[in-house]
Amino acid sequence: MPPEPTPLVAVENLTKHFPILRGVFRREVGSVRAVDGLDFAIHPRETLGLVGESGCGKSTVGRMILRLYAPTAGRVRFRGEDITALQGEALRQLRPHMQMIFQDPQDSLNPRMTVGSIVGEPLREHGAAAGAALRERVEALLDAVGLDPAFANRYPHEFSGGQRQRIGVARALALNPEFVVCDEPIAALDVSIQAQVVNLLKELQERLGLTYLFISHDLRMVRHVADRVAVMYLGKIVELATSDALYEEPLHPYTRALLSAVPTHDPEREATRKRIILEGDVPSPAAPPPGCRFSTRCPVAVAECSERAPEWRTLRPGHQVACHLAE
Amino acid sequence: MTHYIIRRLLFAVPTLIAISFILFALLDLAPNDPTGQLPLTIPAEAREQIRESLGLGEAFHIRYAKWMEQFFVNEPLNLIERAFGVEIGASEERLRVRSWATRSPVVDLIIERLPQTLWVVGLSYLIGILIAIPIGIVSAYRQYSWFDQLGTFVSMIGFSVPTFFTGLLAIIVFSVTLQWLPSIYDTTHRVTDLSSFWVQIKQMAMPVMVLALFNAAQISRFMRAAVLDNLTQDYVRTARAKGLRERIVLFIHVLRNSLIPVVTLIALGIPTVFGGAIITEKIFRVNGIGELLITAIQGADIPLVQTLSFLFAVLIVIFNLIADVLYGILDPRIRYG
Amino acid sequence: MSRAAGRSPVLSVRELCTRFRIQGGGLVHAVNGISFDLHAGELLGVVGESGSGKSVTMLSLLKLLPMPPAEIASGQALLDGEDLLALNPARLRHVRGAKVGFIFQDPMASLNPVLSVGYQLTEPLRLHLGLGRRAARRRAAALLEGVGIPAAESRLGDFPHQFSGGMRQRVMIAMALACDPKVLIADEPTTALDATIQAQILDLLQRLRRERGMAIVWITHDLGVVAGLADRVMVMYGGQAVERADVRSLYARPQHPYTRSLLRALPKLEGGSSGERLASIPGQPPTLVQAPDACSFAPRCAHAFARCRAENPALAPVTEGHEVACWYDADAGVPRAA
Amino acid sequence: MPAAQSSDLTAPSRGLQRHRSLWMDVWLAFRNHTGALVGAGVFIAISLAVALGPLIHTVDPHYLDILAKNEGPSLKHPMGTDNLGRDTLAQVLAGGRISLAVGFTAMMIALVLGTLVGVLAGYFRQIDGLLMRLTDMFLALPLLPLLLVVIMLFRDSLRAAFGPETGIFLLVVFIIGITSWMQTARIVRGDVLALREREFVTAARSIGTRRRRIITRHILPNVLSPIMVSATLGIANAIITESALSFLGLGFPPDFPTWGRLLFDGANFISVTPERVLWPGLAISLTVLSVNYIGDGLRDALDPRLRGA
Amino acid sequence: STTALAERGRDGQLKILYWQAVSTVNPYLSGGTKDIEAASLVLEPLARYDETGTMTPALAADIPTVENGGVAADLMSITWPLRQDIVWSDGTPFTAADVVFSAEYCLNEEMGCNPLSSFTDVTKVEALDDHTVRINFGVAKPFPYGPFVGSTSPILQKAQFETCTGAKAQTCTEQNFRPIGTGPFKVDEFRANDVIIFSANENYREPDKPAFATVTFKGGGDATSAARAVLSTGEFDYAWNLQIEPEVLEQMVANGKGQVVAGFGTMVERLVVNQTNNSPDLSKDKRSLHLDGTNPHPFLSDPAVSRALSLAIDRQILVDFGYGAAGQATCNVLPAPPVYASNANDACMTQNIEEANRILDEAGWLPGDDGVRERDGVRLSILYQTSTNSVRQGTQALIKQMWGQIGVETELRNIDAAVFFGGDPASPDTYMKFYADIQMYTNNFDGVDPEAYMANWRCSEIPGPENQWLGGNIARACNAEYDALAAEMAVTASLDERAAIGKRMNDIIVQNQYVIPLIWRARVSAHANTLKGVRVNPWDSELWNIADWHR
Ligand SMILES: Nc1ncnc2c1ncn2[C@@H]1O[C@H](COP(=O)(O)OP(=O)(O)OP(=O)(O)O)[C@@H](O)[C@H]1O
Ligand SMILES: Nc1ncnc2c1ncn2[C@@H]1O[C@H](COP(=O)(O)OP(=O)(O)OP(=O)(O)O)[C@@H](O)[C@H]1O
Ligand SMILES: [Mg+2]
Ligand SMILES: [Mg+2]
Repeated sequence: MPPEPTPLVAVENLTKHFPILRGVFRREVGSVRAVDGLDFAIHPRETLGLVGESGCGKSTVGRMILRLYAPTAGRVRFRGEDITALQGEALRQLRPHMQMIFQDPQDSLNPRMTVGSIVGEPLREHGAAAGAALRERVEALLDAVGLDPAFANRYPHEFSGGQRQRIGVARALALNPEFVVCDEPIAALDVSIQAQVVNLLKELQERLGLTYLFISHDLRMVRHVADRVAVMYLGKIVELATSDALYEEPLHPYTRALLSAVPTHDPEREATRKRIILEGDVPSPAAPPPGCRFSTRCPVAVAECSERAPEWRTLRPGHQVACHLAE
Repeated sequence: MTHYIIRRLLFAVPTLIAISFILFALLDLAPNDPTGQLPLTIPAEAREQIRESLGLGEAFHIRYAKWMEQFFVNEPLNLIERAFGVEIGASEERLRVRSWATRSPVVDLIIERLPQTLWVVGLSYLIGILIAIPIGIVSAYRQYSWFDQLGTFVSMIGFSVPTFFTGLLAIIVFSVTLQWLPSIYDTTHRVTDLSSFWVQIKQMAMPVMVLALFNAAQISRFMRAAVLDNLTQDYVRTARAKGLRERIVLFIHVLRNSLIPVVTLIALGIPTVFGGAIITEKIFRVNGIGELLITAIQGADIPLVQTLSFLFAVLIVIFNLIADVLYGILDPRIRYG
Repeated sequence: MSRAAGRSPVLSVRELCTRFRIQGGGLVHAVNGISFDLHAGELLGVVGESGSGKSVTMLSLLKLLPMPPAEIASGQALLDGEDLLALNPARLRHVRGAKVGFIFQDPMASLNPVLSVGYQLTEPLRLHLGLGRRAARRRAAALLEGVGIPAAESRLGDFPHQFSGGMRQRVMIAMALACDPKVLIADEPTTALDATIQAQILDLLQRLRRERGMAIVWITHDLGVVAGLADRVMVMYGGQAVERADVRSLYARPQHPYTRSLLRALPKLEGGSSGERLASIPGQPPTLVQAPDACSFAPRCAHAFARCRAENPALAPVTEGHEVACWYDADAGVPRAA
Repeated sequence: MPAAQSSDLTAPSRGLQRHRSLWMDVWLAFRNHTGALVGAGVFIAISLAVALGPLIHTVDPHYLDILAKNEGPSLKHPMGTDNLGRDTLAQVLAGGRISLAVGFTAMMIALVLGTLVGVLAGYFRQIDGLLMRLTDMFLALPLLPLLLVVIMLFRDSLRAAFGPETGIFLLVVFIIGITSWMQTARIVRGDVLALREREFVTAARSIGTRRRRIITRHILPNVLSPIMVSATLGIANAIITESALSFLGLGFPPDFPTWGRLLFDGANFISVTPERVLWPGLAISLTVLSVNYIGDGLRDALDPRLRGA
Repeated sequence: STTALAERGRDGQLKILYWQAVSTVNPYLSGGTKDIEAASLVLEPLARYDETGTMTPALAADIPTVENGGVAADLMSITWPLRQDIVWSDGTPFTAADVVFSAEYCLNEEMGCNPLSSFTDVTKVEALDDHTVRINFGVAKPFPYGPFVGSTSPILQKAQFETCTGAKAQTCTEQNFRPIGTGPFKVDEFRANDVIIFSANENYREPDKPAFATVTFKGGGDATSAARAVLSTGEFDYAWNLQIEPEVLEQMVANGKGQVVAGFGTMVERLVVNQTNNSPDLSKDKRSLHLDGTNPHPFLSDPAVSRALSLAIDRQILVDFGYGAAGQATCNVLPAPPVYASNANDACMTQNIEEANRILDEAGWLPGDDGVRERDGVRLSILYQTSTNSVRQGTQALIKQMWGQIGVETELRNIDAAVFFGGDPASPDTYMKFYADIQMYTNNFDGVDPEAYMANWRCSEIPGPENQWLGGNIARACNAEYDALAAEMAVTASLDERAAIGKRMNDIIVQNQYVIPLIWRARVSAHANTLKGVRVNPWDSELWNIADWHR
């Protein structure tokens, strides 16, 4: 476990509600509570894994930290400085320090720009380099992510998925960020290529001292890359621990269910393994159940669960969970 | 959905008011005057009186308000009276929008023109649709076949040759050379028996075909694109995997989906039916609403132009709405959305 | 293989080749001589990276590919002794849906958005079983109930978009099972779903297989998924089967370098993040524009030698029920004897 | 940043693939579209003929040779003459210049307007409603009466400012342009709405790219394909509309040849001198047809899905 | 058919095609020929002109003259005896009261009566008895046949129109669309700007007429297609006003279905030469205004220039191009009736470029660098306008080329007919404003007497803001001798003397080149070969004798 220096990124009560507009006058009749009051911190040089099912609000968290969405409530601190209210040029000045790698390598690259101009765009936008210097820097970046610098003149569609994702990484690294949000950077990739990208990310982290928020729904991969893992369910973090602690001793029933659903590649173990099959679907974030949000599907729920929201408790050192029943 | 319709209706009102104002104001700017056609010997005071008797000579905003009242209150009342044979209030006193050229109420002129417009333009639209949809389906289903290539070519020709030319050509061939069909439409012809029905068919044949060619050309292109879009969808593969016949796959699974955009497109085109097909009407002397509009324009019959234009605008807005509603009805994703 | 031994397979595919004619006159050799047998009650996992020809193989069986551009160049697919590839369209329709059911990857796109779920479910019932409207609806409701959709009766009139992703996939499954097919082909049925929902679906299919004794082909690119599910696994690469084995044997002693790389690329759940690298497969998958005349994995293979680039290996048994197409003997660490 | 090459990342070897540009790809795809290629050939031939023809066929289209009226095709007058003895070929060439200019300019106006409104409405949510209502309104405005008024109001001032021909040209082009941008705007808006949710736009925002650049660099190039198709349709549409205007007597002055006007004037003489309608009619149809086929080809060529990765 | 079977309605349906559609059947509300002629099937005047221009009684029993005492010796009144046997189509008798009413109807200023000019100087119309009407004038009228002669001012039925006088006249749709008349037909159905269905009037005074039971009077389209419907396809029996290029017409006639008929009246296609300065640089209160002769045209006021312009025109080419048999070259503004036709100006009939050039050279107008003649910095550059019409534009182009041969530069302009001939005082494009150097149109007069027509060129008739631009002296020429002749004509009764004065007036206009006459135009119509009895009439409604038409 890493020591506790001042966190690089810290969020307090981070909340995002997307309004639902209905009726003749498009009045706000409710909201999608995509993210509902999160508190966590990310330390320098660590990787925080964020896992959860589709729609639970992972991307929204990442985007709020990067201020691509304005939070409905709460605050975001970066290097101790409150950036929640930054606007305009001040925000633009902050951009180089925090970057993002996107889920879909096809969709996150402009199909009508050359790789060179895609990677060079942040440099030009921030006046970091121009002309020959820019070209040189772009080539160095491509080289750094393992792409032939001669590819700078090609277009994204001429590359394979893994190569495209490297282009995305190169773009994110162009301005020497300290913090990178990886929003499911491998979800769209084949198993063999996932490995390439994850290896690259790890290598870069070591070499450049990066800090990652690694969003994924693939628990195996998160286990592989993350130092600490936060598990989200329906807009809330239900459990947060170092990855060893979390995977070896999950405290929240949801985490347990998630872990049990992960297939191993050992037929012997699979044959004997007991899966926890959750009933039903994830409720709509527009109308989350009262009390504990997981109560509707929880195999061990008691009456209290659907009445009172569990508080955020630290059960072991560095292992927090939101469950009435967790011991 | 209902909310959506209501919302659209609410938006339609300011849109229409804006349009009515623009139309009224623009046409009011036109340097025309009902007394322009009067003999030069008439003294100026008499001219002024005539202008006043036709509702001019007042301030712009009052005229606009009056026109709106006539359009939205007086004329609908007159129509109701006419339809049900009742009398509501002082119907004689009601101010009516009058044409400068004929001095008769504009609405009467329009109603007189409706039958032939609907017969000829409406029918051609219908025939155009009936031709276009099968052609579109077959073209898409057999993409790049000779049928598709030919269909594409013919529809592009239909789209690219001006109707005044195809119309004239039809007259030269079918009326002058072959003497099969009349070149002039008889608006007073009444269908009473089989032979008069035949006459009606003959006199409609040319204008309807000329217009239908044009309409079919456009709709078949859309239909083809829509079917093509759907043929590559996964659900088509699912349907086939169930062992369904191609016919059913095409006509139940694909057609339903493809018709959604096409039906709305067709609905959007309906105002043009009422608007008439100006050139075709002129060539065959169908003398429908389109012809009424162009005569009014050329004769600078401003009240008639104003009313007709606004009527078209109302129709366009209404059918826009209908197209949206149709979309919702046809597409459950929107119906229950 | 013990379980299937002695019995004749329900589905037997022999030397299937499928190609695509592409613009400009070229050919894509998507499937190159695939053979496999499927026995009743057996689950065959088909694994391989994207583009390896998994879907095309299965779609070819029922001619569900767009033809043109696709063409089935050669091969046989015997279902109960009847060659599916030689059937006329009318006969083929009696097989589709009735004897072979299909589940596709994307549950939203695979359901017709403008037809009610009930209608889509009753379609194969009325067609193949000749049920009346009422009977078909009752049966459809029962089917939905069977795949775990509560209040099934009342949901028949609903449209696909009113269901969640997991429920849609269950509808797809119900539809594929409607006529009690002998063979069910599932083309990545859980890839689009979340972990917990995926677990639900896997559980459901396992149960159905037990109950009905269906033969299932399960396509996936995740070796983990089939490990606990399949009886046998076929690994595909470049339109060819490179390894075919009993599931335990495959995971315990993978023979083909490709299979090994795939397994090594998977991170482990236990053991933690020790900073070690995952093994990735360098290079690109083959473009398939030429018919294979050498081992198509050779350019990416760490063990490749001259023969690999000159001759295309055929599947050959290494142990009982374990076949591999490779010139290199992985266990021994030397090239196989010619 | 240190630029060390990591060992397990293999990059395809250098210079294996020749560098191709996006436009090269478009051209390659376009070249494979037979219809589009033929269309482009015909269109270029027509444009060249219209542009260079008068240099070769030097007869003045306005010259009246009353003694040679209603002549059939001859060496001197390859397409014959009209009832005032004007050379039909010279008129078709002169008319083509105007018709094509009208088509092209009106299309440009419609395109620029449509794209502007579409992009603004699609990108800036606050003004979306307003701009779309405006578009609806323009769609609902009847063209003809508007035309009448605009012509009446502005003909003279334009005539005074630009001369009779340029004045009417501007008017016609302006009117056709201003009444045909709405479809483009709707299509573009739809595409922009979808584009702004695409990840590469979010990526650009996360980099700190300014809004103006996001629009010009990321949004606009990606709506090119529908814009191009609108453009080709727009040219065809404008040429046809101009001919319809001529028919209704609202277009160019009668001694000012355009294809539509020639067709219309020649129509009465169809049985006297059929060449007079044949050639302009053919010119219109061929142009519209070829432009439509070009549009089809461009759409296919610009769509990366169809072009293949 | 034979006249032996003389029975009303025996020939069934007659189909008439007027390519300008009829917008009202009340000629008092419209100046449009189409409307007046459609109305002439129903409404009749007291007397009308036949195809030779001779006045024949219609509802009158006789034509009043000074000789037979019908016209007062002091020329201050005219007394019309009415036929006693006339009934309206609704069966009620026609009486003097109807005539008196019709006069009051038109004289009511609020009504906007179109043929008001026919009633000039009328002070009172009175019924002397049930069948005698006297019209009193405020001045001596040597030609008292203005009111109720010809189809422009027919008699309306008092009973029908009584409630429709003054400003209300405009809105009496039922009456205006379906007037009750005494003519051979009555209106069954009226569709404005489209079609009128007439049927034979059972109460028509001649029991065997009309020969047709119904008339379909269709409107719309254009002249060429109208001619086609009669001459090529035979769908219609009669088509009106076919101003079509002669070769097109010839082709159609070759189909053998019908024939073209032409009648020469007083229509002359002419160039009007602006005598005032119309430069756009001038302010509104100077442009094209006479200002008592202080604002002369920079070069057209030079008679040499306008003479050269006239001489440079080959009128025969214009005829061959646009009119064929329906036109004749002319050098007179008053070409008919024959007694009025002058032959003093026939020199202009042949084109003479050399002479024209010589005249200009002599007058000091010499070719500049670009070949355009100029003198003292004034260039012979002409703005030449007319209404939009393909024959007119052809003529413009031809004349432009002819003038080019004598070093005169021409800019052509054409204006929509509705605007050009419209009376809007605000529009700069009306022919009355004449913001151009030369303009071309046709003018003529109703009936056979030119007095009112010729009076148009008096100095007092020059248009200007003070008379709302309503004068007839469009050329803005002021000639004292002419004014004197006009005054003399107004008090001269003898036809010979009137003819001499008329010729002299014509010569003054032409020789001073206020107007350059081009073509004497005929009314051209076409009818089916099977249609008999058509006598095309340039002096009155073409359909004047429709009661006699038959197959
Ligand atoms: N712009 C938006 N407007 C309205 N609702 C939104 C918006 N973006 C996200 N949401 C909603 O917020 C919730 C969380 O979305 P988010 O994208 O953060 O989920 P996620 O965990 O990243 O899911 P995935 O794994 O599918 O990417 C979802 O219910 C989503 O529908
Ligand atoms: N319509 C087509 N035209 C040309 N080539 C095609 C077509 N469809 C598939 N292919 C090619 O066939 C090969 C096999 O494709 P297939 O869809 O079977 O792969 P897959 O193994 O199912 O991959 P995935 O895991 O991505 O679904 C691929 O190389 C693909 O490019
Ligand atoms: Mg996400
Ligand atoms: Mg697949």
